[in-house]
Amino acid sequence: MWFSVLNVKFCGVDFKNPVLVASGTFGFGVEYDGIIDITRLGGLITKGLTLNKKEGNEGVRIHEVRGGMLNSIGLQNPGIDEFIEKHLQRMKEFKVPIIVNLGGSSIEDYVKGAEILDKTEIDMIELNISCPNVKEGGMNFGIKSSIAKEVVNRVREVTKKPIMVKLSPNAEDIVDMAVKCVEAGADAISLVNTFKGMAVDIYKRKPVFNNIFAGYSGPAIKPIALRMVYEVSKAVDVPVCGLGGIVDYKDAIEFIMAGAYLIQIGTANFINPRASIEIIEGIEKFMIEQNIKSLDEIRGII
Amino acid sequence: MWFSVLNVKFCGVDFKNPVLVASGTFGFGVEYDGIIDITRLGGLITKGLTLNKKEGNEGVRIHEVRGGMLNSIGLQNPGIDEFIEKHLQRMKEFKVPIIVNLGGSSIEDYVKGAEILDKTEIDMIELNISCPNVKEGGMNFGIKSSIAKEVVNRVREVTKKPIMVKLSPNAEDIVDMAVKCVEAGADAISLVNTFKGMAVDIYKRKPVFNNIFAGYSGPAIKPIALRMVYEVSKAVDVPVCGLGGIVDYKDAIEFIMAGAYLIQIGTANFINPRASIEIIEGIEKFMIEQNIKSLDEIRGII
Amino acid sequence: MEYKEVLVYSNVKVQDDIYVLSLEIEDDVRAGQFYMLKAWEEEPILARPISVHSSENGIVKFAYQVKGRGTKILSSLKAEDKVYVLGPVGNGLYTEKFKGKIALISGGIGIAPMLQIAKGLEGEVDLYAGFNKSPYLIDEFKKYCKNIHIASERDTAYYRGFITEIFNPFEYNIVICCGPEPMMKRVVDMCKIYATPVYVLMENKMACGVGACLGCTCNTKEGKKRVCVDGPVFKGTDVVFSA
Amino acid sequence: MEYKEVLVYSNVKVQDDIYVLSLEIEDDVRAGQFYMLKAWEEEPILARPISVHSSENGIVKFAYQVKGRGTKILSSLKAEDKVYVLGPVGNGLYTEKFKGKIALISGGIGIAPMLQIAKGLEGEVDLYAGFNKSPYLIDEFKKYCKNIHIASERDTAYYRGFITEIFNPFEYNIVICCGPEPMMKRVVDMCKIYATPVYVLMENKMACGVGACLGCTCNTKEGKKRVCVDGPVFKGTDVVFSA
Ligand SMILES: Cc1cc2nc3c(=O)[nH]c(=O)nc-3n(C[C@H](O)[C@H](O)[C@H](O)COP(=O)(O)OP(=O)(O)OC[C@H]3O[C@@H](n4cnc5c(N)ncnc54)[C@H](O)[C@@H]3O)c2cc1C
Ligand SMILES: Cc1cc2nc3c(=O)[nH]c(=O)nc-3n(C[C@H](O)[C@H](O)[C@H](O)COP(=O)(O)OP(=O)(O)OC[C@H]3O[C@@H](n4cnc5c(N)ncnc54)[C@H](O)[C@@H]3O)c2cc1C
Ligand SMILES: Cc1cc2nc3c(=O)[nH]c(=O)nc-3n(C[C@H](O)[C@H](O)[C@H](O)COP(=O)(O)O)c2cc1C
Ligand SMILES: Cc1cc2nc3c(=O)[nH]c(=O)nc-3n(C[C@H](O)[C@H](O)[C@H](O)COP(=O)(O)O)c2cc1C
Ligand code: FES
Ligand code: FES
Repeated sequence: MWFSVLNVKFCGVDFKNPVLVASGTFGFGVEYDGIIDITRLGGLITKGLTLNKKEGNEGVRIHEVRGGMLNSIGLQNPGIDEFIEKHLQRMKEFKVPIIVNLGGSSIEDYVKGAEILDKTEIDMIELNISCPNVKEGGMNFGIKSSIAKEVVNRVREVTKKPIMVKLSPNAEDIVDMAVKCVEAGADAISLVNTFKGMAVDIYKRKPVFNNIFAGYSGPAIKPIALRMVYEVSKAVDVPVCGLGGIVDYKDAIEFIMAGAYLIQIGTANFINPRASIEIIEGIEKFMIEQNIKSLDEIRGII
Repeated sequence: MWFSVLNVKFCGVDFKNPVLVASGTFGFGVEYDGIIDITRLGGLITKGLTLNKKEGNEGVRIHEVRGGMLNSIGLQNPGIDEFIEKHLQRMKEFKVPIIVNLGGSSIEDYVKGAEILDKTEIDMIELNISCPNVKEGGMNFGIKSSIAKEVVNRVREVTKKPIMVKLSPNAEDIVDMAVKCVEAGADAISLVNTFKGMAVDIYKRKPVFNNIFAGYSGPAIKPIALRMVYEVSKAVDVPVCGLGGIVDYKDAIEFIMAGAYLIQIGTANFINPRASIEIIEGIEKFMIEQNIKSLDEIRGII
Repeated sequence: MEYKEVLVYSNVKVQDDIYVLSLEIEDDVRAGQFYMLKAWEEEPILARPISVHSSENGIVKFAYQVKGRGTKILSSLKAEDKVYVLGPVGNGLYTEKFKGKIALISGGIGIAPMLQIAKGLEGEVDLYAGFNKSPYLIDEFKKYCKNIHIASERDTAYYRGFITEIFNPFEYNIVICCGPEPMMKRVVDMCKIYATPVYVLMENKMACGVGACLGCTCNTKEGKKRVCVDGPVFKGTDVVFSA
Repeated sequence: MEYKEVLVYSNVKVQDDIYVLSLEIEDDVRAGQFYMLKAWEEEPILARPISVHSSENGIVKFAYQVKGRGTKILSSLKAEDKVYVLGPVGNGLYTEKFKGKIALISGGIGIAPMLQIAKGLEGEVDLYAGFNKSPYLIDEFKKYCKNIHIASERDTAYYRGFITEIFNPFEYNIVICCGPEPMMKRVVDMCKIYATPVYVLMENKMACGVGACLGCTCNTKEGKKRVCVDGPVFKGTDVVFSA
């Protein structure tokens, strides 16, 4: 029988398999403790953290649609200090790499946040550049590459932790965005974050969300996310972490064949809490059936 | 009882209701003759036409995914002359406004096509700027506003027919794109065309489509399409025609409340051949129930 | 809390759009807790939170109203069908701690969690149940409640109006309320006047049901709380109602 | 061609993953035509093209193999269930025009349309049916065929190998073939040698089923043709096979 291995070395960190859970869909891990065996996961990514505690948005926060959901959580989080104090140690107990998703509404926020995280035992920073930039009138840092580049540059200066920049699919030019982030010092790229979408309550004659727009995720976005992962993988020479609508192992293999070293499971955790575990098992089974010894054989094969 | 009216005046053309069928999903109308009563539709939009006949793409042309489908038809069409000779008269017999969807792989193609169409009895041209631009290495005309602007400008010079420019959701900046097209002389904007997506055949270890990428449509794209229609409606002062994932009357009302004067039914024709008729009936019923006398009362209400 | 596949024991229509679904679940359940139920594969994508109506002998019962896509599928379930369940979720009520005269106040399908609550209470329990049309699920309460008051906006056999019009918080040591938000707010306001302790069962759309997504929060005096795991039971005076 | 909702008369499993679905449809059907069937609301979004297996007394039968999401749902249908049908679609065969010795050659579930074809033919009909494992749907053909030849790659009760190995086009006036593309190509090539007229039933993924989407085209000597309305029956010598 063939022996297949799932492990991936990514930015110097050892992942025992390529399946991580996406920011904002898995809390700080502990929420799913007992429901699935978290120690089997490739890695954990925290809910998006900001320098200071945030209460998040008012009004409707989630709205289900065909094939996906819209969310407008508004980065509710306890702030980096409270995270380090109250949650990090518990997370480390799962004995898998811990990646902190870092957000901010100004460049200074990002820099100060990264400075603090640099001194902790986390394995990597995932820089979430889809946050509204208060100075630029609320437009995301992730839309224009020039602005994204500056954030990455500045964060790069203050930390030695590997930086994975998480791209927004709403970027004007996703490939250029990835290239610029790498130029600015990103060690890896992850994509995609949620798509800017909206929904209307036709009886109230109002947008469903107080902020009008919300982030669209779930199986419905997969074909577009996969295309972006493919394009970016071809364009940069740092490793890429792919996500967006992955719900089963077949989706995961598609992303890996499109070039992803790691993948993240987001909305699928809500659809099926065991999704991440079933995806790990499914990839393994697929590799054995197809006589694939290592992910290196199929990664980026197309 | 209240009396509700569905008619819409759009670029000087009278539509008895706002429900049109989208380009490429309804052939030249005659294909659906006998299956539904085409004379009840708001209007017909032809399959995308080019100056010269096109055979379209090889290999897989359609691929179904969760909530939608990918297509890579490649603009197969008989060319404008044959359309006028063989199909236009038959289309006119349905007694509804006829809009020709015009594509091209060079600016000259568009201009010559529009010149010919200008002399026919069609009601409007829908300029499809999502075609690959052979001179620019295959990148769509619809990505960069500067290039789109030039096409619209040049077509404007050769025709007095109302021009509705159909935007690609892959545009770098959809609002800027709309604004530039209006500056260049567009009488109306329609959006969205298909999203650039892809799929991988994990057993063959190859992309499903020969061209790697394909156009994503269907209910899955609705939240993003709706957001774009909303943004564009707020930004331009020409009327907007909205589409993208509309499958029922509720979707249609969402687009109208987001600002659309007309809407188009695309992939839903495949999901349910009666979709367009049921949407007309559903809008009417909704208006009566909600005491809405005219679409003017709810259009762009949010 | 556990995620598993269980079997339908029965699914009974009790009135128009009201059903009682019995599932083969062996869990230890507290009154006021709920499960995330999913009895479909692809659409809708999310599970639906439904309160425990009663739990006994390896059967957990759920009383639900058909509202949209998810509950419609639930209503079509038959014995032996499979359902994915995640639960029991939520803080629930430690009913054994409550003594004295207790009022349970429900609006519409808000009566669902009240049965398991009534069963666990030791004091003297009165039920106040308000309905739009005809009442439902009342019979079972006769075993556990001293008095049952029913109001209906349309069924003339009962008090015609809102249930809050025939309820006096002054008579009770504890009030527990579940129903539409405006009604819960009204009950909380009434209880404040007499300083009667009041608990409310909050509702919100949910994605994860485990406290991870932060989609289901409600406003409280101590900031945002997750209805799924910090609730669904809150002290009425802690909640900042939006309406 | 019409779009309508019809009722399931019966749905019978004939072997492993092979079923025969009978629907209450009163249409005039030509052999070789098919219907777009949809027995679900949301997912998958598209209908599935399935050939007419036979049509008689207001019942149209479909023989199908469970492959994926759509056919799996079809296999769960019960009498009285509703199915959306669009059809009959396609050119079909004017079987009444065919005379002489006729060979029907099928591979796997390609046997499905052959029954209605056999029923309409007046000449002497021989069936050559190839299967992966055990044969299915053969019995009904005994009424309409003179000789029945069966090949199987795995069932040793039959000729072991490909059906094309035991078929000789020289013996026939007309050949009609339905099966995987490589097999149809092989049959067409064999027929060319003896200039035996051959018809093939082509397959492709379909979205509209009415000729509007251009998703289902195949290559022919006269350019791209739509399998749904220009086919599914083509002259074998006109088709440009991709394999
Ligand atoms: C903790 C908790 C316990 C509940 N217990 C019960 C119960 O015991 N019995 C019962 O009948 N219902 C209960 N509900 C409400 C139930 O979850 C919703 O009615 C159900 O999710 C609607 O799903 P649907 O697919 O049928 O409707 P959808 O098609 O999703 O929506 C129909 C309507 O219901 C609204 N809705 C959707 N989800 C929710 C939600 N989670 N809460 C409130 N409104 C929603 C939608 O906005 C829409 O207006 C409970 C909800 C919560 C949060
Ligand atoms: C004109 C025509 C007549 C047909 N008649 C019959 C019949 O009588 N009996 C029968 O069993 N099948 C028939 N088929 C094939 C049948 O349509 C497919 O097997 C079916 O659509 C698969 O759907 P699914 O949802 O079960 O599988 P999916 O999950 O959609 O796919 C399963 C596999 O089948 C492939 N597939 C999907 N759709 C098609 C298609 N239209 N053609 C070929 N492969 C496809 C997919 O690529 C995939 O590999 C016919 C096809 C055509 C075009
Ligand atoms: C409820 C919710 C909360 C999210 N919060 C964050 C976040 O805090 N930071 C972030 O970078 N992405 C966040 N995301 C985006 C996901 O991490 C992921 O990029 C996106 O959902 C697409 O993947 P999916 O389709 O697999 O869910 C959130 C998504 C959801 C659904
Ligand atoms: C099979 C197919 C063919 C299409 N052909 C064209 C075309 O020729 N020209 C064009 O402008 N849009 C074309 N489109 C795009 C549709 O008109 C529409 O913009 C898109 O599908 C989004 O709408 P929907 O989600 O309602 O389908 C095509 C779409 C499909 C599915
Ligand atoms: S439903 Fe996710 S936090 Fe409550
Ligand atoms: S399926 Fe649409 S043209 Fe054949």
